[in-house]
This record gives sequence, C-alpha cells and structure tokens, in this order.
Amino acid sequence: MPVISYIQAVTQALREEMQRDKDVFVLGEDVGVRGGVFRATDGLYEEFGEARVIDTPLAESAIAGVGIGAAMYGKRPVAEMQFADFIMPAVNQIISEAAKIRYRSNNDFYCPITIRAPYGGGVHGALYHSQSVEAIFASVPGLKIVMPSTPYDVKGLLKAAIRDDDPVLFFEHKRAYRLIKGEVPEEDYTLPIGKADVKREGEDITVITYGLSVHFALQAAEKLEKDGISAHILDLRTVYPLDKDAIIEAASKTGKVLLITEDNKEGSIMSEVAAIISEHCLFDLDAPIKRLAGPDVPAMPYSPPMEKYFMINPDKVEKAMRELAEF
Amino acid sequence: MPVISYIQAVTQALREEMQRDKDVFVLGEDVGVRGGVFRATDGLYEEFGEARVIDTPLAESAIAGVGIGAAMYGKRPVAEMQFADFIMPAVNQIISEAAKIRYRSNNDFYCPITIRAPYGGGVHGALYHSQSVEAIFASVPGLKIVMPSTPYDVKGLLKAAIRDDDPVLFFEHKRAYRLIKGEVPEEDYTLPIGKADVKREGEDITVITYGLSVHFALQAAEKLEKDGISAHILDLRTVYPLDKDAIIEAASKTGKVLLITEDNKEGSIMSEVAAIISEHCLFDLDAPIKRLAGPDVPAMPYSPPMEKYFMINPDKVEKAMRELAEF
Amino acid sequence: MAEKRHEKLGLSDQDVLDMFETMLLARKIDERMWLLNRAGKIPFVISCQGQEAAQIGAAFALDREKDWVAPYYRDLGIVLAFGMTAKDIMLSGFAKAEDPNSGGRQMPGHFGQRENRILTGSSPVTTQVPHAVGVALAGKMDGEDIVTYASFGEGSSNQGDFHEAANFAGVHKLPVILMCENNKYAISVPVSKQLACEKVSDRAIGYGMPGYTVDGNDPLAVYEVCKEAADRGRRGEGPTLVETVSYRLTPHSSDDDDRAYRSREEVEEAKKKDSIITFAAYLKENGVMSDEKEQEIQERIKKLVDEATEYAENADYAAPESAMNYVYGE
Amino acid sequence: MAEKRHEKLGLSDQDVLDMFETMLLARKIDERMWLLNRAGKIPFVISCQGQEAAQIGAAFALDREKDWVAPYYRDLGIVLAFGMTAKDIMLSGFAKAEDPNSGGRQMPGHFGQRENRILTGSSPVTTQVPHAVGVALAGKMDGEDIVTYASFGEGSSNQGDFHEAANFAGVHKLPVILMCENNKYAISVPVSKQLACEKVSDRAIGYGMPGYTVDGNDPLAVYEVCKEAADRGRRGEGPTLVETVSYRLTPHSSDDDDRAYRSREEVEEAKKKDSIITFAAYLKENGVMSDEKEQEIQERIKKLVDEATEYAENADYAAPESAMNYVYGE
Ligand SMILES: Cc1ncc(C[n+]2csc(CCOP(=O)(O)OP(=O)(O)O)c2C)c(N)n1
Ligand SMILES: Cc1ncc(C[n+]2csc(CCOP(=O)(O)OP(=O)(O)O)c2C)c(N)n1
Ligand SMILES: [Mg+2]
Ligand SMILES: [Mg+2]
Repeated sequence: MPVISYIQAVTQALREEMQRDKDVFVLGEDVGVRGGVFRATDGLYEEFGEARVIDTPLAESAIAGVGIGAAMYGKRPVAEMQFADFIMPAVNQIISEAAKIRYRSNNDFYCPITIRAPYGGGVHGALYHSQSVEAIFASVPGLKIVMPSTPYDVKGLLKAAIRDDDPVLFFEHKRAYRLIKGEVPEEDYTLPIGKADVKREGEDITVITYGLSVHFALQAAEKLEKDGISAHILDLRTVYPLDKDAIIEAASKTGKVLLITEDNKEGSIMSEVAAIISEHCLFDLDAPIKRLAGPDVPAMPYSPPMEKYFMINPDKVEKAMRELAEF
Repeated sequence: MPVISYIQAVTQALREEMQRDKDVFVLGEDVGVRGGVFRATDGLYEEFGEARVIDTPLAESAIAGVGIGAAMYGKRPVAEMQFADFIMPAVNQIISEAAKIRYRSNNDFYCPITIRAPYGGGVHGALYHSQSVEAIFASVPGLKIVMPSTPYDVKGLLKAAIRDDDPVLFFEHKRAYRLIKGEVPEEDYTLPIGKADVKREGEDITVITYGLSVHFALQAAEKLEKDGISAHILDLRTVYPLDKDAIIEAASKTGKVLLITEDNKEGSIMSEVAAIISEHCLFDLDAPIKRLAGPDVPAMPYSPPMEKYFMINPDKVEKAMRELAEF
Repeated sequence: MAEKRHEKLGLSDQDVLDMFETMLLARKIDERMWLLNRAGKIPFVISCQGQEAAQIGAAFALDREKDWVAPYYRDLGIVLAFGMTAKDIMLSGFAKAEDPNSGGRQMPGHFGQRENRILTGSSPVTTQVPHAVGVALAGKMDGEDIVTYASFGEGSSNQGDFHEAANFAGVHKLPVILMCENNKYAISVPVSKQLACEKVSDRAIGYGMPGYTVDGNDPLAVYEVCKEAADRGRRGEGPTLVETVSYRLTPHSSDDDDRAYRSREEVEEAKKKDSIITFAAYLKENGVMSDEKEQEIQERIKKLVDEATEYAENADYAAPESAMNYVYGE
Repeated sequence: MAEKRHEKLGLSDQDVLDMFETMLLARKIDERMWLLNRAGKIPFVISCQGQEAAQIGAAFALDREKDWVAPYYRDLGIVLAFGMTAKDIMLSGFAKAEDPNSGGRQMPGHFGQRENRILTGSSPVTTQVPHAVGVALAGKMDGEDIVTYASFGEGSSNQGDFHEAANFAGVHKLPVILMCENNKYAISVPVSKQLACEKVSDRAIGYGMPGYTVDGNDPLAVYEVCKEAADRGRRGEGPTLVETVSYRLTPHSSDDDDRAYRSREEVEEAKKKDSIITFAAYLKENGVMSDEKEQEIQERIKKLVDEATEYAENADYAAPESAMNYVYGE
C-alpha cells in the first residue's frame, strides 16, 4: 500500500469523490487556482474546472450558506474554511440552518454538505490560526463532527462525510498535514462516521483522545510498554455525536482513564466523554477520570515559549499516562 | 422587601446602573421606543433618551461589534439580543473579539460589555425561540456566562455583569420573566459572578442545575421532604467558568448527584459539571452521576405535545430525583 | 380602446383574475388566523397583510413549474402561488402532523415544501438569501433553466448574509431575484432608523446588479420588474435587486402591540392604498371583474378557508415522541 | 511659480517630508522583516509594500493626537504615523515580551496600543470595522471631537461585518472613515472574482454616505479625500467610504508563493508605480527634497531599523507560564 501524508489523503478523497459523483463540488477561499493555502485542493481546479472548484469571495457565511442552498437542491458541496478559526462568521448558517434543515422540515429537506477546516496548533499560528473549535459545535444535534488522526482514517472518513446525507464538519489537524504519513489503499473505501477506533489494545490504562494527540499517545505507549505498562488507546474519530458504546467499553476495560484534547479543558469534548463514563461505568473505575488539555486561556500565543507551554506534546502525554498508571 | 418579577428585576438593574454610571448604555433591536419585545427595557428610553437607549439596525454582529468598540473606548454597553437564538450571527464578534481582547493585547485593552438575551422554552416559541445556547460559548476562555434563576439573583448579577471589566453573556429565562417572582431589595447590591449558590440544604441527594429548573427542583424537593428524602440544591448561576469548589462540595456532601439542564444533553454545561465531579470526588460518590436534560434533537418543536415532550418540567424532575434517592 | 396595463405586460384577463384571487386568498387566510389567535385557538400569527400585491406580482413573474423560492415569513402569497393550499397553511397554524411545512414543528410562517420547490425556512432573518443563491448556482451547474427568488424585509437587508449572498450572486452572475419587501417597519423600528440610504435598491450597484424600487401595492408594477429580472437571469445576465414599497397593515405579529410606536392615523392612511381594494378597483374599471365575479371569488375563498380551518382544527397532532425523529437521515 | 499640489492641500514642505519619511520607514521595516524571515529568524511577515502611500495619506489627514484607528494587518504605515516605533514593530516581529501590541502573543501585523489610540486587532478580517464605529459612537456620546478610521482589503469588504458596520455608521451619522485598501488580490483571488461592482466605493450609496476611489499610490490624493472625510465627520455629517487602489507588491505573506497565480510581468509593471519612487520624484521635482536630504533620511532609517532589529533580537521572550495571564481582569 502506498504511504502518503495526511493532506495527500484529503486531496485523494476529494478527487475520487469528484470523479465518482458529478454532484460533488468544492468551494472556498483560494481553493481554485491556488489549490488551497495548504494545497489540500491541489490539482482539482485543473482536473474539474472552475465550475466545480470555486474560488469564492472572502465571506464565510456565504460559503456555508450558498453551499447549504446547493445541498438542499441536491448537490454535495464540500466547503473549505481556510482555517477553523474563521468558521465563526458561518456559525449562524451552520447551527441555525444546516443542523436543523432535516428536523425543521420534518424530513422533507436534508442537507448533505461537508465543511472542511484545518484546526490545531504547534505551527506558530498564534491565537487565530491554532484553535480547536469543535466544542463550539459539539452540542448541536443535526451536526456530525469528524476529526481524523491518520491518513487512512482521513480518506475513509472524508469520503463517508461527502456521501453522508447530513451536514458534517470535518476538522483536519494542520500540524498533521505533512507530519503524519501512513499507508492508504488506492482503492475506494469508506469508514463509518460515529464510530471510535481502538488504535492500540492494552490492559492497564485507557487513553481516549483524537487528532494529533493520538500519535502522542501511541508514542508514549511504546515507551510505557518497556516499563511493563500496557495502554489501551481509543481514537474517537467522530467527536459528535460520540460513540458511547466504544467509550464505555474502553473505560471499563482498564478502569483507569486519561482523556486528552488539545483544546482548552473546560467545556471540551472530553467533558462529555467524562460525563458518559461517570454516568455508565462509574463503578468500574479505579481512579478519578483524568483530563489532559490545553489551559483555559483564549488560545495559543505566538511566541515559541508560550506556544510550547500551551500545546500538548509527547512529554506531557507520557507524564500524564505514567501518573495514571501509578495511581 | 418588595416582591417583583424576574423581568422587573432586569429592568431595575438596568435603570439603576444607568443612573449610577453615565458610561452605561443600552443597544439592541426594539429596545428604545418599544421598550424591548419582552419589555425588559421598559421606560429607559423615556428616562435616558435615545443617545443611551439605542434602537439599532437589525444586525446582531454590528450590535455586538459596535458595543465591543465602545467598550474598548471605555463605555459599558449592555447589548440585547432579541432572542438567544439570534446571537448566532454575532458569534464571531463574541468569540473572536470580545473574549480575546484582553488576552491578545496583553492587558492593554479590555472589553466590559454585557450581552443580554432571553433563552429557554415552554412558551410555544418553537425551534428558534426556545433554545438554550450557553453550551456554544461555554468553552471560550475570556467569556463569563451568567444564568440567574430568581429576581434577587437577576438584579445582583446583572449589576455585577455591567460593572465587570470583562465580557459577560447574561442569559435570562424567558419563561421565568413573568412566572417567577421574588423579594428584591430596593437598594443597590451586587452578587459575585463565578459563584454558585446553595438554594436548599439537604443530606440525601444533590441536585445541580440553573435557570428555570432550579424552581422545578425546589418544588420537587418539597414533595420529597414529605417522604423523608432531603435534597441539597446547588444553583450554578454562573455556568462558565464554573465554580468548581462549590460543585465538588455539593457533590461530596450527599454522594448522589443529579444534574439538570433544559439544554440538549450531549455537550451541555452538565457534561463539564460531571467531568469536574468525576475528576475530583469520584470516590465520594454512591451512585452514577445522573443527567436529566432535553433530548438530543435540534430544538423544541412548536406543537404542544412535542414541546411538552422535550421540555423539562416539575414531574420529570421529581421522578429523576426519586430514582436517584432510591438508588 | 387603449391597451390595458396588464395586457401590455402580456397578462391575460384570466391571469390578472388569478392574481387577484390568490391575493385575496392570502388575505383571507391571514385574517382568519388572527381570529383564531384572538379566540385562543392558535398561539401565533405573522401576517402578509399589505404585501400581497408584491408577493403575487413576483410569483406570477416566475415560472411556477420550475423556479425555486426562498420565501420569508410574510410570503404567504408566494407559497400559495407556488402550490401550497389553504389547508396546508391552516395545518401549520394549528401545528398539526399533516402540516407539509414542518409537521407542526415550526411556527406558522416558516414555509417549506420540496415538492413545490419552496425551500425550508427558519426564524433568523436573511439566512435564506444565500440558500437561494446556492440553488441558483446548483441549477447553473446542471444547466437547468431555473431562476430563484429570495425575499426579506428592509430591516433584514442590514444583515451580513444579505450582503454576502448578493455579492456572491453578482460575482457568479447567478439567476436570482433578491426581493426586499419594504413595509416601513422592522417590528417597532421605522425605516429611518434602519437604513441611511434613500432606497434599499441603492445597494444593488455595490453588487454589480440592477436595482429597482417599485410600488409594492401595485401587483402589475412588481410583475413587470420581476419579469424583467427573471428574464435577465435566464439570459445569464445575473441577479437583480427589487424593492417593493408598501406598508405593514397589522402589528408585527400576534405578540406585538403596534400602538406603542405608530399612530392610528398613519395606519389608516396606509389602508387607503390597500392593494386588495385598489387592484379590485383596477379589475373592475377595466371590465375584467364584475361585482358578481368578485362575489363568486369571495365565496369560493370563504368556503376554502372555512373547510381548511375545520379540517386543521380537527386534525391530529404528531405523536409526542415523534419529536425524536429526523435529527439525522435514517 | 505655481502653487504646488501639497501646498494647495495645506501641507507644508516639512509635512510632505514627514510623510515620505514615514512611508520609507514602513517600507524599510517591512523589507527587513522579509530578510529576517528568509534567514529563519522570524516565522512570519505580512507586508504593507505598495500601500504605504495610501496609509500615510490617510494617517496625516487624521488628528494623530486624538483620533482613533482600527488598522488592518497591512497598516504598518498607519501605526507608525500614530506613534509606534520601529523597535515596537521589531519586538512584535520577534514575538518578544516588550512588544507593545501583544507581548509576543500575536503574529506581526496584529496591531494594538491603547496609548496611541490604536485598537487591538485580530486575524479574522473585517471585525475591526464595527469596533471603529463603536468608538465613534462612544466619542459622540461623550461630545468628544474624534474621528475614527478602519481599514480593510477589497476582499474583506465582502464580509457581513463591513456591511453591518457601514450601515450602522450611516444611520447614526458617525464620524468614521472606512478605508478599503484595494490591492487587487485577496491572497490568490483577483478582484474580478471578489467583486461584481466596478468600484468598492460604489457600495457607499447603499449606506447613505459618499464614496471615493483614489489612486492609492498617490499620498496627496489619499490625503485630500481623507481630510475631507475627516472634516465631514467632525462636522457631524457622518461616515465616508474611501477606496485606495494600488497593488500588493509582495506575496500575500511569507507563507505564500504568488507565482502560482500571477505573472511576474504584472508585478513588475506595478512596481513602476511604486509610491516610494514616485513620491520621492515628486518631492524632488518640487524642490522639497534634495538628493542629500534623501540620503540623510535613508541613513537615519537604516540606523533606526538596524537598532530596532538588534534590540528586538536580543530582547527576552515572555516567560512561558505568563501565557496564563490576562484571561480576565485581575
Ligand atoms: C437574526 C434575527 N434577529 C432578530 C430577529 C427577530 N425579528 C423577527 S422579525 C424582525 C423584524 C424584521 O423586520 P423586516 O426585515 O423589516 O421585516 P418585516 O417583519 O417588517 O416584514 C426581528 C427583529 C430574527 N428573527 N432574526
Ligand atoms: C474571516 C477570515 N477569513 C479568512 C481569512 C484568511 N485570510 C487572511 S487575509 C485574506 C485575504 C484578504 O484579502 P483582502 O481583504 O483583499 O486584503 P489584502 O490581504 O489583499 O490586503 C484571507 C482570505 C481571515 N483572516 N479571516
Ligand atoms: Mg419591514
Ligand atoms: Mg486585497
């Protein structure tokens, strides 16, 4: 199987879906001639032309809103928000419109739009090019939020998102774009939205996380293994609505749970994960549910020492995993 | 002490703060001549004139954004969103701007704006006039979110919000506006933002909630008392950032915790409350942390049977409290 | 005998009679809703009264067999012209299961019906404008000959979504009619506090499209500009902004009391220009409608509205637990 | 001898020399930033190059002792004219603790300094426009004689916040200058794909304000319209929209490669109109600046930039744990 990067998996999924279904089209800022500021849509303009790879005016609410209109008509738009931080002007269209179209019309209309956006820190992006924004949407029924960690998952889940009949927010970790590589089948496949994935089987502690932190946890698990500590790692993949069964199973398995997110701690995805565990498998726990997260400050600063202070990294993850194992 | 309604407490707080400080002003849709669609700003236009009680154009991002500019200059704007549901177009201004102004300027600027909005259901308001929107903002450091339950708390907390040097979202339960009455001192007082309040002391079970549900819980507690079950009721009052100490204390006290919100369950304020408890006082618990919340559907439907099905009410609360007591 | 105005526009006598009948149907349904509300039978009404001429003028300028509309909450005339029935509307007023708009999930005035190409709408104003642009974009991609219509109030034309959608349509030369139904108030706020421009249509040039302001009480005037706008769209020349000026004859909604912010004289003055009266007069003056014909139409409509009301009142609510359905595709 | 252009505008020889010097300072700091970036010393640059004339023309038309500005990321010229120093800017480039904009928390180009009435800015474009309107509103409430300035790119003029803020300012007749620095590109997207109107200033009428389009390479032309706009504002006549047309001489930022979307010829062509060259020529032709004087200015600036760079490079970062400070007031 070819080894490709996380961002190549994005491009591959887009290209294949556009080839497969003429109703799939891409719209966003700089996605056309430029191929996206991260080059996620590289080559699509050349292959599919400007009618299906649309450089929009600089206006996120219109990108979402026009996409929603096209989706109601029967298209499968894939809208790009240049950075997840810039999804904010589109919140009304996403929360008031996309999420509620099926419900409010009593199933008469539906809205198969995918909204892609690079999120996450560690790239000297400062306050507004580093944020994790998933928690803002993770209380809105009608939406699905996918945040893959590997190229394999990217391809399978992005294809599933595009084919999904409901709106999907698809957040890609921008630091993973070129850093993370992995085997990806050339053939067509999809992965189920709404299902978490065990990335490592283990017996002593359970780590539940998503995105780039999955890799930090896997690295740390290797080290811990040498000291006889076996870590079970669950990758949420879909962070809303959560895969409750998988969470309950993973937490119950070891009774010691560490939840990791790069987002600010209070009100993060991990709050809901903790709530699910404490509602369903409290008596299986041998330790308090521990959360490792960004500090509760607005966002990652630009200066390298402060950015490092904020950002989750392999050392912080390893330390937290050891502490939990020793509890 | 005079007994006034929840909405009268809003108006009183606004009037007194405007009398006290000439930098306080009100802006929003229909807040002037009409005195607000709920009449929360009744009489202010007459008393303070159109320069300080501003009927704005119909544009929430401008209401927030212009308010933020005035706040950076040194004013204390109180912006009204006509319904909490219509805060969505202003999310970018609130999350990207208001919340981050102090932090990003390294304390050079700050943003003392208060944004008031009526939220909540049970008024035949259907999908877009019934929502609880607090969870959308409750992962954004830099914001404070206040949701009072009684006229006394409304007055003290709204005054505190207006005097606070940081942005405060102040959500008022619209069903409580005329339904809930209580004693409110005529004199000036403030209550601390960030502090939860024990609304009832009890020994057997702990209920943690906020807003209208506080009253449902208090009513149920009276009934349970007759059956020898004593309920401890904590009113969060500030739902972000949460009062961790008060939550830990209340949960530890009885070891049986019921969390109630009118919002959809997944990703609600109660997720974080559960996470705090399971992180800090897991071993004090005698029962799983139970959550009673709205179902995970987009919002409350209009037709009365469906609205009732969705909405938290005294019966649902009582039932959940009894179940927990019997655990 | 000189050619009549409607004939000059290519409208037959039957066409204008149909227009009148649809206007009147909208008015009568609306009036009935208020009665039902005041009798405590339905919780909420939001009216089209005063805007029927604008709506019907626009609807008849569209191809009601293939064009798509993104109406706003006052557009009762639009949705009736696009195929919704009095019964459908009453089912929505009573929030019953058979309501085709939402199965009783949304308030009245929140229209939507795929079958008739009426996009589902919400309460936050102006969000429908980019949707109409998106449908036009999709139609263009597929090479379909469709025009889309989105309407909104003059207050709502201040929302960012209006600006962003209009610009998108302008840049991509999409066949969209952006129709601002200027009824002089946004709830209590008069147009002078909403807008600094003289006309909402002054905004068109900023999006590279033509803008027209027409008398919203004159269905033929509205028809004329909307027809031209639809033709432009079909010719691939892009969008048009149309402003129809009329007056909101009722309070904002059944929850409002407009005496707090406007004089009774002002309202009475506006009623003199009520299109239901003035258009009937035009039809009579031009020998299109006799008194008997009018009587017949009135009776037909009354019967329709009565039957619709009765049916809807007796219809079932959706089951409480059906509130759980259709969050996602099943 | 005929009156010189700048004299007609009421500007002294010293004024125009100051303008030139500030333009040049902006350019030289900017050029240094690119060198530092390419040398791996600073992670990011976003440029003012090509827009110095527009910025300095506008800044000098304001009262730099009392007016407020809400600059966008390219407005290096504006903030220098409002009192920021080369050292301040370099401290920001190196993200050091003493950076007055943010203490190293924000990327370069995210200006803010209360002392000099420069509002703190963010990355999401156009959010600063309502802020400037809010300051104008507050100033008016207090009876202060202040004008506010907000700038943004032509692409950014498509954001809803532009529309909503402009309309608010128009309705309330607030003393605001809305300045669109049209540099023909929004990252890779040319103006033809951003806007359907001929000129961004065509949007002004929709907000009941005058709109002007001027040569953004001519600081005197920009000064003239901005001065008139500021005077209008002070007279209580409301806001003005000014569009300055120039060209972005650099890639969008240090992360961009503009060869992917525009030809080298086009860029070279634009460089011929570079205001740093053309304004120097004007000053020389009019006997305001001798070659020696220019040399002296160049040297003074070089020294300033060198010193600033050295100082900033050697300055301390803020302590890592200081990232916890100033979330809320303490
Ligand atoms: C985003 C948003 N803000 C506020 C409201 C509340 N609201 C409903 S209608 C209305 C006034 C609309 O005025 P206009 O656009 O002139 O339309 P009209 O009702 O006069 O036809 C307001 C403020 C809303 N529905 N959506
Ligand atoms: C809301 C938002 N969306 C996207 C971006 C990413 N972005 C930064 S600058 C830019 C282009 C701006 O173009 P223009 O307004 O013409 O200003 P210029 O850079 O040309 O001066 C974009 C898309 C952003 N900063 N904010
Ligand atoms: Mg109106
Ligand atoms: Mg530009």
